[in-house]
Amino acid sequence: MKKLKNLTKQSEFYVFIIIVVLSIIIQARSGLFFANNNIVDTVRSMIVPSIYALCALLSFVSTGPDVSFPLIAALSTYLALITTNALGMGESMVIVFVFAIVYGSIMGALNGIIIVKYKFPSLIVTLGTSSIFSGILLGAFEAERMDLPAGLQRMGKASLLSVKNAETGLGSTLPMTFLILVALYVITYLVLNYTMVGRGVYAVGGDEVSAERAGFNVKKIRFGVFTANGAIAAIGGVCYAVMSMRYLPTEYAGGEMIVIAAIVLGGTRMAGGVGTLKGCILGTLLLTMVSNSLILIGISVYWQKVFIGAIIIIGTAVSALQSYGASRVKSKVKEAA
Amino acid sequence: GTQEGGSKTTTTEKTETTETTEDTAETNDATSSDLYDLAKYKSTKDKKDWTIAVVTKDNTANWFKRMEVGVNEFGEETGINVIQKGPANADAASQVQVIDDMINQGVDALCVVPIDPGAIEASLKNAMEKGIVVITHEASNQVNTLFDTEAFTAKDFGAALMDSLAKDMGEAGKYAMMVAYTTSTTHMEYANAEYEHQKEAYPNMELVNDGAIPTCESEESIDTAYERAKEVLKANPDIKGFTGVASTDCPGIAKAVEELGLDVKVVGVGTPNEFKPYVESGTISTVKLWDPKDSGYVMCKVASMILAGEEVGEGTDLGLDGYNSVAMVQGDNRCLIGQADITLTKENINDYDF
Amino acid sequence: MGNILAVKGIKKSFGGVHALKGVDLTIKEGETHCLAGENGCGKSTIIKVISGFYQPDEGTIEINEKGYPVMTPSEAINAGVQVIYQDFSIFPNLTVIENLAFNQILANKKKLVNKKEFRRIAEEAVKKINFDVDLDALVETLPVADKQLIAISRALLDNAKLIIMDEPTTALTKKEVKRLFEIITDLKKNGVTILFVSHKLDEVFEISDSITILRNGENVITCPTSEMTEEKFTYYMTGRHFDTNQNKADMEKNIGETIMSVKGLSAPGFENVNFELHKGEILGVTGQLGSGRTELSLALFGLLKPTAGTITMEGKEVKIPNVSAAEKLGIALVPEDRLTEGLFLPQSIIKNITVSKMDELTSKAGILSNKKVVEESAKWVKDIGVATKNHEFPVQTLSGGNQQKVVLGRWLATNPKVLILNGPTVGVDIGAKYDIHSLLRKLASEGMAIIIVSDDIAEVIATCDRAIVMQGGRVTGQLDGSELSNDSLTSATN
Amino acid sequence: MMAKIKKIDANILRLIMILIVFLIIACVTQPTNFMKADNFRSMAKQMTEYGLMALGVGVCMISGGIDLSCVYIANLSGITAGLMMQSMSTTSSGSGYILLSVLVAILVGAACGIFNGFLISYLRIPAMLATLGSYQLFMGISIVISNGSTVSGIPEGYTMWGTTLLAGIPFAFVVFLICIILLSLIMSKTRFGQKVYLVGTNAKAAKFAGIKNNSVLIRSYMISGILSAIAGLLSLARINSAKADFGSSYTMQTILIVVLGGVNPDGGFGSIPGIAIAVVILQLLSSYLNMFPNISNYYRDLIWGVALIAVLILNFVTNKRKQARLAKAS
Ligand SMILES: Nc1ncnc2c1ncn2[C@@H]1O[C@H](COP(=O)(O)OP(=O)(O)OP(=O)(O)O)[C@@H](O)[C@H]1O
Ligand SMILES: Nc1ncnc2c1ncn2[C@@H]1O[C@H](COP(=O)(O)OP(=O)(O)OP(=O)(O)O)[C@@H](O)[C@H]1O
Ligand SMILES: [Mg+2]
Ligand SMILES: [Mg+2]
Repeated sequence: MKKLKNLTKQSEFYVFIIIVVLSIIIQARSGLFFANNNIVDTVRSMIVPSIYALCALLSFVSTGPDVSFPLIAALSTYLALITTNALGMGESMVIVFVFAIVYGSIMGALNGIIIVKYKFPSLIVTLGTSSIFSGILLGAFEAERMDLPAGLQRMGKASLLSVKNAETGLGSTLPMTFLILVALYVITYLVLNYTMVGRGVYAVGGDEVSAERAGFNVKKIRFGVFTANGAIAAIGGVCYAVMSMRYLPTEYAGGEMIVIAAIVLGGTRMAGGVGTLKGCILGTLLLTMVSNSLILIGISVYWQKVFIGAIIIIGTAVSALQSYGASRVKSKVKEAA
Repeated sequence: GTQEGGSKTTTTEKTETTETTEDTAETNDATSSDLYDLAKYKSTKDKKDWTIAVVTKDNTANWFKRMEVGVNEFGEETGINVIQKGPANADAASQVQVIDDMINQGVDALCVVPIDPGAIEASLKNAMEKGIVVITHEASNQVNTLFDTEAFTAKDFGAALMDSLAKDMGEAGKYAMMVAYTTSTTHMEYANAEYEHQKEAYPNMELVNDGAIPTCESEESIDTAYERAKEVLKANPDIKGFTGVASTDCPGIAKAVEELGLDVKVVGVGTPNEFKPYVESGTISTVKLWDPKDSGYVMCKVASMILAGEEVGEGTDLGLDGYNSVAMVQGDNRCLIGQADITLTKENINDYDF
Repeated sequence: MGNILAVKGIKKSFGGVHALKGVDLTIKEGETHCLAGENGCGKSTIIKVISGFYQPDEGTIEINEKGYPVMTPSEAINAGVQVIYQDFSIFPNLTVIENLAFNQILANKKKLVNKKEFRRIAEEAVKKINFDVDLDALVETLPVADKQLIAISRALLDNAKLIIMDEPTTALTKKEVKRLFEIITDLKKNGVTILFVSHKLDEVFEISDSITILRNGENVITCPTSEMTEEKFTYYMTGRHFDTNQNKADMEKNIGETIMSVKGLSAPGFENVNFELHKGEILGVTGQLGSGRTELSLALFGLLKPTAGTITMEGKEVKIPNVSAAEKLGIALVPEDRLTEGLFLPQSIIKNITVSKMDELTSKAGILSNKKVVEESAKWVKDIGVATKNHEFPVQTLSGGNQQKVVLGRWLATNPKVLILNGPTVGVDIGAKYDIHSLLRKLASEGMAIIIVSDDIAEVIATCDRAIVMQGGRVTGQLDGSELSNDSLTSATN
Repeated sequence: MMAKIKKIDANILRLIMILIVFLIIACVTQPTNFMKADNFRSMAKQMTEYGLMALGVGVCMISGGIDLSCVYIANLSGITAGLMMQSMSTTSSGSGYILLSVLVAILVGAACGIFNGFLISYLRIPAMLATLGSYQLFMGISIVISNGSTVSGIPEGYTMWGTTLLAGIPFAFVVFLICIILLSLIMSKTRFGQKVYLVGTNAKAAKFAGIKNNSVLIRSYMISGILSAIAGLLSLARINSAKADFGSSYTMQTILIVVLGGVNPDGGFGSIPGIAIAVVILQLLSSYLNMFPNISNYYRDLIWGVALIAVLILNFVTNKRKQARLAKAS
C-alpha cells in the first residue's frame, strides 16, 4: 500500500502510464506496436538517444544543462577515426572506442574546468564549447562522410539478436551497440547508487553548500561529471557511426534538445538533484515511441512537428506542475503538543 | 571602388538605378525587363581578372566536394579566378548571407546551387542589377537567373526516376517516397514529378497513403531515413518500391529493406561510392544522378561565356560530354538542359569513383 | 584536561562586512560550552571557520593541540568535529537514511555504498534521540522540526569528540528540547565536548558549564556559567542595560480603533487564527520555526491563499489575492528571509527601495522619472539612516542591518496602514536593531498598526503591546502588555 | 555623473572597442571590398532579422529565461502575412490589405509570445523546455499552413520595402534602429523594464515586492514574439518569400549574441544597446570571413565560441575587481 502510494508520487510513474496508454492507442490503430520486430526496432532507435540521455541526466542532476554532447560525440568520433586510420589500427574496434573516449574526456574536461572554475551557467558554457567543437570539426578539419575502419564495420554488420514476425514475415535485428548501452547503464547505475561519488552527484545537485560541509568535494564531482559526460558522448558518437555504418559529421548536431526534453519528461528536475536512470529510459522511450509511430498511426508528415511539440509541452507541463505541487506540500498542521 | 567601376562599365546606368531604388516600382520593372539581355553582361576586364563565385548548399557534403573538383578544373583550364563558398549552416538564411557578401565583394559571376530558390530571388535580382552574371543549378523555377543549368529538368528527372522504379518493380504495386524535408524545394519537385508521371504512365502502380507526398522525411540523416523507411514498410508490408531523392535517403531505405528481409526495389539519387554496397547487394536497383563535377564546370563555363560576350542558347557546346549540345527550355527561366543523366546499376557502378 | 579546541585571533570579512574581528575561543575537553550573542554577532561564522567551511582571513585553529593551517570540512570531521548547522545543512532531494549516513561514511573515507551500513548508521542515529521518522522518506517532504532533528541526530556520531550545535532548538517543541538536553548530558558523560550556540537565556543556563559571549564579531567575555547572571548575560550580549518596560513607558500610548480583524483564518500551515489589530498598536506573533507564524504573515499579504475565515480591514471584509491587492489595502510585509525574499541583492539601493513605489514615480506617459526615483530613495536612505556612500551601489555591499533598513524603507515609502515584519532584526547588529526598534515604536505612536513576527523573546517584550503565541499552526496563547515577560513568553512558546 | 556613465557603459565600451579594433583590421586587410557603402547596406539588412530576434531573446534572458522559438515565430508570422497577401492581392486593390496582413502577422507573433509566457509563468515549465516545445509547435503549424513549401508571390507593393532606402539606409535597418531605441527606452525608462530586471534578478523577492511576475513574464515573451514577427515581416520583404524552416541556424546565434552583448545568462543584467553592438560585431565578422575564399565559413563557429567564453571570463574578472573596489569603498 505504501509502495503504491510512493509510486504515484514519482513522475516516472506518470510517464509510464502515458507510455502504456499511447502504446495501446498505437496498437489499436496500427495493430503493429506489440509485434516483436517493432519492439526490437524501438529498442534500436533508443540506443543512441539513451546514451546521450546519460550525459543530460548527469549534468542536470549535478549542475545544469549540457548541450555540448552531440558535438563532442561528432568531434571525438572523427578524431578517433582519423587517428586509428593514421596509425593503421583500424582492425580493432576497441582501439577506436578507447581513442574516442580519451578525446571525449578531454573535451568534457574543458567544459568542466570552465564551469567549475568560474561558476558560469553550464548552458552558456556548453553552448560556447559546442560552437568551438563545431568550428574545429567542420572548419579546421573539414570533416566529411567517411567509411569506418574494418573493426567498426564488422561490429556494425554483426547483430545481437534477430527476430522475425511470424505474421508479417518482417524481421528486425538488434545491433551490438545495444550491449554498450546496457553496459553504460549498468556502470552508471552502479556508480550513481553504490559509490560515494555517485551519491555525491545527487548531493551536490540537491544542496551544494550542504554537500561541501558534509565533506564531498563539490568541484571534483562537477568536473568529474563533465569529463565523464565527454567520454559517454564519445561512446554514443562511435555507436551512432557504427549503426549508420559510416561516419556522418553533420548528423550529430541538433540532437541535444530532444534528449533534454526526454529526460525532463522522465522526471529529472531542471533545478538539480533529482533524476533516475529509469526516468531517462522512460522519457527517451516516450519520445522515441512518439516520433517512430506517427507514420504507423497514419499522421501526415506535415503534422508531425505539431504533435512532437505538443507532446513535449504537455509532458513537461505535467511534470512541472506536479513538482511545483510537491514543493508546496507544507508540513501538515500538527496537533498542539 | 575602382574595381567595381572597372568591371561594370557596360552597366553603369543600371548601377545607378539601384542606388536610387526608392524611386518607384515602375522604374524597377522597366529595368528588370532588360536584366536578361546577355549583351549587358559582357565584361571589359581582362579574363585573368574575372572572379566567378560558386555558392553551394553545404560545402562539407561529398556532393559539393565533387563539384569543387569541377570548379577548380575549370579555373585551372582557363586561368579564371574561381572560388567555391558554402554557408556556415546548411540553411537558406545563411546562404543568402553568403550570396550577398559575394555580391558586395564585386565578383563578376555568381553560380548558385540554392537551398531554397525562393529565398534568394531578391539577392540574385540585386546581383543582376549590379551587372553580375547569375547562373543557377538545381533551380528550374528560379526567376532571377540568366541561365539555370541542369543535367535535365526536374520534371524529366522525376519521370526518369519513376521510369526506373516502374521498370524494376514490374510497373505494378505499391511504392513510397522519401524526401529530406517537406520544405526541401527541389526534392519536393522531384517527388511531385515522379507522382505525376506515375499517374500518367503506370496506372497499376500506387503511391501509399492515398498519394500523399511525401510518404516520409529523412531529415538529411541516414539513420532517420532508415527508421522512417522501416516504419513505412511495417505499416505497408506489401510495398514493392521505394524512392528517395536526397543522398541520405536510399542508404537508409536499403538498410531497412535488407534488415526486414523484404523484396522492395529502391531507386533514388546519390553518389556512387556511398551507394555501391547496396547496389552490389541488389537492394538499390537503380541510382539516378548527374555528376556534380560536371555541373560545377558547366555553371562556370556558362558564366565565363556570358562574361566574354559569347552566345549561349539552344545547341551551345559547353565542352563536356552530355553538355555538347544543350537544349534550352523557356519556363520560369531559361534553362540549359544537357543529357548528362547517369543511370547506375550493378553493371556500371564501378566505373564511377566519387 | 586539555583544550579540545583553541582558535585565536580569527578575522573574517565578507566583502565590506567584518563578521569576525579577531575572535578567540577556547573549549576544554568534556565541557559544554555555550556561545552566545545577538543575531548577527558572528556565531555562525566562527563555527563555519572551525568546521573548515570558511577560510579565515587571519588567525589559527588548533584541535586537540594540533594546528590546522588550512582546515577543510573533511579534516574537521576526521578530527571529530561535528556541526549541527543553523540552516540544518541537509539534502532535501535525498532520503533520511542518506542524510544521516553521509557524514560518517565520508569521514571514514569509504568509497562504496553499503546500503545495510547506511541503514544501520541511520537507525543508530535516530535511536539516540528516540526520533520517530520514516527513514526512506525524502527529506523535502518532512516538516521543519523533523529536519532539525535529522541535523541533530546526524551529528551524534560515535567518533564525534566535539559537537557544535548552532541554535539547535529553534524548531523544537519543549518535549523535544528536553530530550535534546538529556542527550547532551549523556554525551558529556561519555566525554564528548559540546559547543552550544544560543541566545535563549534559560537554555544557556540550564545546559552549559561555561559561556563565551560575542558582540559585533568580538569577544566580550568568557567565564564559567556559575559566575554569570541573567542580568549580566543580557548586558554583555547587547552592550546596554535593558529596561524593557522603560522603553515602552517612554513612548506615548496612542492605541486607536480596530484597523484589521482576523476571524477563523486558516491556510496551509495554520488553523483558525483570530485577532484584532488596532491603530497605533504593536502586536507580536511568536512561536517556533514551523509553528505557522510565517504562513500567517504570508496569508495577510496575499501570498498564501486562505482556506477559511475572514480578514476585515477598517470594517470592510476584504479578499487579498495577491501582493498588489495587499498594497492597495495599505498592508506591507518585511519578509523573513531578506536575502532571498526581501532584496534584489546585486541591484542598486535605489532600485531596491523604490520598487514598491514605481507606479507613483511614473509619469502619465509611462516614463519612470529618474530624478524622482533618486530623490525618493535618497529621502528614505536619510530618514531611516542607511549607512552607504553611494546609492548606486548594489545592496549586497551593505551590512545586514542596513540591508534590513532598505527593505523597511521600501515598505514605509508606501505609507502602509498595517506593517507586518517577520523577524525584523535577524542578523542585524545591535546599533541597527536599536534603530529599528525605535523606528517601529515611533511609527506606532504616529498611528501605524504593526505586527512583529519574531522568535526573539527579548524583541517581543521590548516592542510589543500584545502578543499571540502560536504552536503547531494554532494560537495557543494571548498575552497582554502587563503579562508580557520573559518567563511568561518562554513558557508559552515551548 | 562621469562616474555614472563609466559604470553603466563599461561593457558597452568594451564592445565598442572590439568593434573599432575589428574595423581597423578590416580596413587594413580588405580596404576595397569591405569598406564600401553597398557592403554596409547589405550587412545592415542581413543583421536586422536576427538582430531583432536577439533583442527579444535578450529581454527574455534578462527576465531570467530564454526564448528558443523566435526563429519559428518569425517564420510563422512571415508565412501568415505572405499567405494573406497572396490570397488577397488578386481580389484587393490599394495597400489596405498589405497593412492588414502586417497587422495580423504581428498579432500572430504577439500571440505566440503570450503562449510562451503562459507556459513559463502559469504552467511553470522551465523556459528552455517550454520554448523548445513551442518551437516545434510553431514550426509544425507553419509547415501545415504552407504545406512545407516556400510562400512566394508576394505583391510588389510589399516587397519594395525590402529594397527601399531612407537617406541611403535600408528601410529594414531603420526599423531595427527604431526597435533598438524603443526597446532601450522601455527597458531603461519604464516601470515595466525595471520590473523585468527585478524579476530576472530574484523572482521570489519580486513577488514579495508586489510585482506581478506572471504578467511581467508574459509581456516579456510577448515583446520577443512581436520583435520576431517584425523580423519575419522584414525577411518576407527582403527575400520575397517565407518558409517554415528559414533561418534555423539563427536560434543559437541569437543566444550567443545576447550573452556576448553582456546579458547575464542568469537574468537581471544586460542592456539593449549592448546586444545591438554584439549584433553588429557578429555581422561584420561573418561578412569579413566571406572575403577569404579559402577560409571555410565554419571557422566562424570557432571564433564565435572562443569569443563567447573569452568575454564571459573577461566580465567575470572585471566584475570581481569591481566588487572588491566597492567593498573597499563601503
Ligand atoms: N556569506 C556571507 N556574506 C556576507 N555577509 C555575511 C555572510 N555570512 C555572514 N555574514 C554577515 O556576518 C555577520 C555575522 O553573521 P553570523 O551568521 O555569523 O551571525 P550569527 O551570530 O550566527 O547570527 P544569528 O543569531 O542570526 O544566527 C552578519 O552581519 C552577517 O550579515
Ligand atoms: N529544510 C530547511 N533547511 C534550511 N532552512 C530551513 C529549512 N526549512 C526551513 N528553513 C528555514 O526556516 C525558515 C522558515 O521555514 P518554514 O516556513 O518552514 O517555517 P516558519 O515559517 O519559520 O515557521 P512558522 O510556520 O512558525 O512561521 C525558512 O525561510 C528557512 O530559512
Ligand atoms: Mg547564526
Ligand atoms: Mg519562520
